[in-house]
Amino acid sequence: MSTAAQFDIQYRQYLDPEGRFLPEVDPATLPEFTRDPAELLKMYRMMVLVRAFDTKAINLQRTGKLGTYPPAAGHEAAQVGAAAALHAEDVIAPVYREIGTQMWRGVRMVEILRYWGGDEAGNDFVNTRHDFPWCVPIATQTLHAAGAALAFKIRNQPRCALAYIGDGGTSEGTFYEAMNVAGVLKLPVIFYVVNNRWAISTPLCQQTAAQTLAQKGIAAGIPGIQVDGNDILAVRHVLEQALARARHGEGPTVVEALTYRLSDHTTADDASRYRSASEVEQGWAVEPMKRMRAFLQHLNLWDEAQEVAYRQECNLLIEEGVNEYFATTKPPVTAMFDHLYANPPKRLLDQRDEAVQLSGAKSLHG
Amino acid sequence: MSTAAQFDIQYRQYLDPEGRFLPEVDPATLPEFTRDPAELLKMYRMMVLVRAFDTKAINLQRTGKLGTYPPAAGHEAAQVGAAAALHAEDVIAPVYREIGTQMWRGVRMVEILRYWGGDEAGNDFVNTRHDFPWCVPIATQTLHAAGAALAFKIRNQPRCALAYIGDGGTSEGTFYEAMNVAGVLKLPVIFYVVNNRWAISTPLCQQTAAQTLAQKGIAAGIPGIQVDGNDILAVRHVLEQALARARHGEGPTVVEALTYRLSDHTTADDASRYRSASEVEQGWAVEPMKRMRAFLQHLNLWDEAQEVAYRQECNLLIEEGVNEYFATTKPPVTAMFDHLYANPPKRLLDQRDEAVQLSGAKSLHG
Amino acid sequence: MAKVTLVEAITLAHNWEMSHDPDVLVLGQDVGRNGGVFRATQGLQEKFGNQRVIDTPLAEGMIAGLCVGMAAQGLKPVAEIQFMGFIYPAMDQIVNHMTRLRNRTRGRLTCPVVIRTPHGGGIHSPEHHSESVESMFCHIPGLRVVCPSSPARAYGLLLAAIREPDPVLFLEPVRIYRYARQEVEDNGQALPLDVCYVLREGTDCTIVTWGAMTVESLKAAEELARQGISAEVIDLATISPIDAETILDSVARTGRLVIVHEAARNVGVGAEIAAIVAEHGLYDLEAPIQRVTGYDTIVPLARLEHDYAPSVARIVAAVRATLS
Amino acid sequence: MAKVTLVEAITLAHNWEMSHDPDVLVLGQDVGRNGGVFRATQGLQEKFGNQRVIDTPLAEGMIAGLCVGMAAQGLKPVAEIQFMGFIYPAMDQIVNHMTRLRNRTRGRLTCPVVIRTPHGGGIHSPEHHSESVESMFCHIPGLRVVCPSSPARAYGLLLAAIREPDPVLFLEPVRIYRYARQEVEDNGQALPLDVCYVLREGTDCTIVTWGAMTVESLKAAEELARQGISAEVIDLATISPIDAETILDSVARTGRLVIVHEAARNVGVGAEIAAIVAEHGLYDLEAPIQRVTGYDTIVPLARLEHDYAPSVARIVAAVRATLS
Ligand SMILES: Cc1ncc(C[n+]2csc(CCOP(=O)(O)OP(=O)(O)O)c2C)c(N)n1
Ligand SMILES: Cc1ncc(C[n+]2csc(CCOP(=O)(O)OP(=O)(O)O)c2C)c(N)n1
Ligand SMILES: [Mg+2]
Ligand SMILES: [Mg+2]
Repeated sequence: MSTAAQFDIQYRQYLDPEGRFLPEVDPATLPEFTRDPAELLKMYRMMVLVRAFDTKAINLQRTGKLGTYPPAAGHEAAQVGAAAALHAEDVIAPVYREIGTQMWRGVRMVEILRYWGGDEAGNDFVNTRHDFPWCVPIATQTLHAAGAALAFKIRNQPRCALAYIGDGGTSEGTFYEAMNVAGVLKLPVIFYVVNNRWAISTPLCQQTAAQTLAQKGIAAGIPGIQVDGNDILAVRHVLEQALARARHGEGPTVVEALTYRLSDHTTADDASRYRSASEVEQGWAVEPMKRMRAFLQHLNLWDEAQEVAYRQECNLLIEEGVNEYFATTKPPVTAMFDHLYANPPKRLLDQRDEAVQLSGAKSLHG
Repeated sequence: MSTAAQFDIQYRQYLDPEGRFLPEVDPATLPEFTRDPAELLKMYRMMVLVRAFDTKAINLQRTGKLGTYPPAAGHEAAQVGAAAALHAEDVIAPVYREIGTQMWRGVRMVEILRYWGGDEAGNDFVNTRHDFPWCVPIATQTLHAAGAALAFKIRNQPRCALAYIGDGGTSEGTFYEAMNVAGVLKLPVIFYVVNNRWAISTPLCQQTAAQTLAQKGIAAGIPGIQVDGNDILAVRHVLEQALARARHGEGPTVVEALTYRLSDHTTADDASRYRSASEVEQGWAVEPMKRMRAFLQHLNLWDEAQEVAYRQECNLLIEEGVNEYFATTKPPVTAMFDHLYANPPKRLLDQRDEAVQLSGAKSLHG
Repeated sequence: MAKVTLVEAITLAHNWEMSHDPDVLVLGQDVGRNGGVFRATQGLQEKFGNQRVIDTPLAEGMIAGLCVGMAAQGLKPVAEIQFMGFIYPAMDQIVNHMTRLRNRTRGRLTCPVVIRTPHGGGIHSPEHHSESVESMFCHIPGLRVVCPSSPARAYGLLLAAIREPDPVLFLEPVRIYRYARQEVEDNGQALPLDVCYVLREGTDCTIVTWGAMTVESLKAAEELARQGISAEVIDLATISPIDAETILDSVARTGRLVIVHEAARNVGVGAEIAAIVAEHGLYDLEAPIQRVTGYDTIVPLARLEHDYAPSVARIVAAVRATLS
Repeated sequence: MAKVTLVEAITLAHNWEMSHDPDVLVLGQDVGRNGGVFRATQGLQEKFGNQRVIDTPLAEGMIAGLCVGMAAQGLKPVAEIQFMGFIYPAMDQIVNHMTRLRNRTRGRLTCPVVIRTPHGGGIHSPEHHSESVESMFCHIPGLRVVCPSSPARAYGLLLAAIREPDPVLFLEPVRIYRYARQEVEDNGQALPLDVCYVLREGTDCTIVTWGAMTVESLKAAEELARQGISAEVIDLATISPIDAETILDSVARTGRLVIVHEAARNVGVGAEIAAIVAEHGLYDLEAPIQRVTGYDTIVPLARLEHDYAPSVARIVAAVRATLS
């Protein structure tokens, strides 16, 4: 009996839930951004905007003005921290819950609302032209990120791809295939596992017997690391390190961020059917906004008055976005035909004509 | 930074290529079967029969009497060792190369030849009614083994399932999905990775960045172990231990057997296109038959005369099997209709009539 | 006798069969505590325990593959795939194993599996939640594809599907999951598979349809009746294998055929029905066949989905066209 | 100008396009050093290096998903799936992403991908190596499905497929990979997609077919000619979208239609062709349409495979039946 291989998974956390450095952390050894007030405030302010927008989106759904919507509450540090670690020329392959990353990168509120309001045009991001659109079939996006990373590698571009995936998503074989090929080809891609402990009603313990999700990378021979996903400093730093490795040709990393889904899975879900109020309460006790705000207040970078003023600002921005959304009209019936092919077949054009005619004669519809 | 999890992969080997115990092995601590002449001889004799039959099958293909056939040479210890570890009431989910396990369990030569000769009837095993048939779509069989294991668990039967998979097969997401669900549900299933270092022309280093294939289990939170697949004692012992764990409700194990594919991938392949003669030579230097024979000879359980006599015996058995195969006639055209449904639809019966009519009027065929 | 919705009828059928056949079990994502995303398996885990109602990890191919393995051991798994747009990871197991195990082993091992999945759109769901790709599955030899159009048929056909010794893909039209209540006697009576159900008799034109489109088709038939046109409405019910006889008989009487389905037209199941009639009922046809279907586009998101699916007006127009 | 086989023409087309467009690259299992299981990519890795001819790990879904990601970045991947029976793990990526990325992003990201895979049987292959399930793919909006029937068309259509800004499933009929040599000028000239090719003109009956079945159909046409019957043979070539006009024109002249394909009949592409004619060419039909196809069974292993596929005799009989 000899040992053929050994592995371990490290866990990174800097701040405690009250926004103080953990005893074992020496702040001086942390990266520059943790001491840069502008960066710190930028991250926090985005978290606040995201939470406020998220709340608004839920309300829009409740009042019949938006379709099913997947709330992001609780994920702000995981999402904004990742965004802050990425370069503009990198690309992300999101799932459906990543508005925090998207908004930082330039996705507009009207785009988010249009998509969840039932219009594909929402995916035609004006500012982040290379980012992948929302992805509903679980785990499939991990391969798109790997493919984009392969393109970067082939073209010798110093860019990285980052794929989001949920704890539930890690059970799909696709995720593993993506990690495996990324490992073999040493692709500049990060598999960013946002472990919020639930996949709809399925708790982590029914999802996998693995103690951590970071260790899933071991199967592919790639490094994995776990981070407190409610600690935006740790999230950003861990991802910056992984991205630096990737950018320098050292290949992919699996980063697991531990967080909690504070809301229902989507507005169509009722999480109280399957999880206890006390568990949710515990989730609120460690949620990321409070922690970052406390951290900033300890540094005297933020106070209640600023908070109130900034929230006001957010509301105005959101109102603007919502109004823009309300002003978008129903797409024309031709929209479902016109983006399917560069060279549409004749038969499709015939069907398009038929649909146009019918939509002109709307009153006849049953 | 703290450590969230730690893992290691152990490697097991008892015999060196010359059939002597490795210095660090204390034979007294090995299981009973390693000291049981009857068992040892049974295993070796099956290995010899398998190699002889394999050679014959290749010849049959070369002379146009068999279809494409995937040779097993080099895998005898891995296959027969596994078979010897299993109980009769366990089930196996083979790939396409596992004749060593199958023959031990009672699959008849005529069945093997019928299948590779182009007749599904070969899968209607007379003796191993519960074993899964040959499986061509790579990795899919791992889920069948997991499903059977779930049935055993639900019904409280003390049975296990063993799924074969190749090194190439470990790249399909299905394999990982099977390990993952087996881990969560603690299923009595073994994932038996036969790492023969090639998947057609793809060497292991292009298949995965993982140092071992046993570590793939870590992704699913299940134990993995590596064994010298050319050492039948180690193979059998490692599998017996894994099966015992499974049978006692302790869940699945990944067992990786390190071996080498001595022949072409199939009779349709030409391995000299992609691997060097010297590598193949190295493979022959550590192949499993020689090692077991030397071991038996050191124990004075076997000698040249016995070898010669036994090979003679094998040839007779094989001739019998081949003759039985030659005696099977082409299946009737109805065979493709009659096993598709318990309750065949009318339209299929109409097509069946048509096919029968046409096959009666064969001379008209173009 | 209770008045139940289609989705409640599904639950009743599960409950009946699990109570009477210990080999039947349920598995899928969120089917246990949560009772399924549409509550089709509500209460079953509580009653039958988590060995018979299994919440699985998130992997459709895994669910299908486990079913194959369990069925080979004689269990009768009923699996839920949350939406038809998520069934593709299970294709390999369905095509290459579930439907082939009997044939491959000459009957030694069999696969009595039911895969249930929602079918079609019309309820403002997100992307990929409105698919109706039955035609892909109908092309698979060895598979039955069934789609009920009322609570009673949901109950009777699901029982039949579970009792069938071979795999069945059972499609549940989401748009009518809760559309109407109907008296359903919970007596374990199955309805026959492999036959059409004539929902309304008529003499001028045959409308063949299934699932949620039966509702639109019946409405169209009423509208047509007001216009003096008598349309026969046939619910295909078992989409594969097709009960060609009932359709051919009807067309022989009416001389006209309109096929209505939600799926895209190209190589949809409507094509097969048209082909059968063009082969075996050509001389009965007094007018070209018409297909009223989803367009050959991707099902649009909510804001355009009603422009995509067949409407009463399109069906009425098509029937009138066959008569002009 | 060299005389080449169909599979050699495939290699030539790859070589031409890779030489002229740096964005084109090849990936798949064993496509590099081994040159592919049928040698279709032979010599390409040697010439273009392993960044442009990539031997991937063994996972079809992964190959398809990588293609989506690369194509979104403007590369033009040409991927090989070793046999059509192994394409199912890639279905999810093909249906839910490859064919939808353009539509989903309103044209912001596109997917110029070619997936090549062998098609059909007839060469005594093992299980799952003889599939022809094109109909499943033809039902997918946004996908082109193309199948050449000669070396020249293989060369020209593959070039067209690679240059097409949208995904193409390119089916290569294994049975005629090396059936005949033909002069093919290696000049980079593509042939048009979305149109049929009339292989033989005739006046009594139209035969529509594609892939390896063109060979049987042409032989049948010759046999029929000996019997005094003039059959027109149309090679569909682009199986989706179908060039309906050419078929309808032909049927308008001949009044009779026989469709020949290797795949199972039920909801095969033959059904769509029949449906199109029953909708738009009904009054031209002088006899019922006939489909000569594989049976609705699983493709049998070698010993029965020739009883499964359409034969010259079956085609001749079907044409004669339309004339009687
Ligand atoms: C392939 C597939 N199967 C099922 C679903 C339905 N579904 C949507 S979200 C979800 C749970 C995902 O959980 P997780 O990956 O943990 O992400 P989270 O929602 O927690 O962010 C499921 C099952 C889907 N979208 N895709
Ligand atoms: C899904 C699938 N893809 C591709 C193939 C073609 N194929 C047959 S065997 C093989 C290589 C398998 O290698 P490995 O798993 O290492 O097993 P080995 O042949 O070495 O025993 C491939 C690619 C297949 N059978 N199934
Ligand atoms: Mg989750
Ligand atoms: Mg191998």
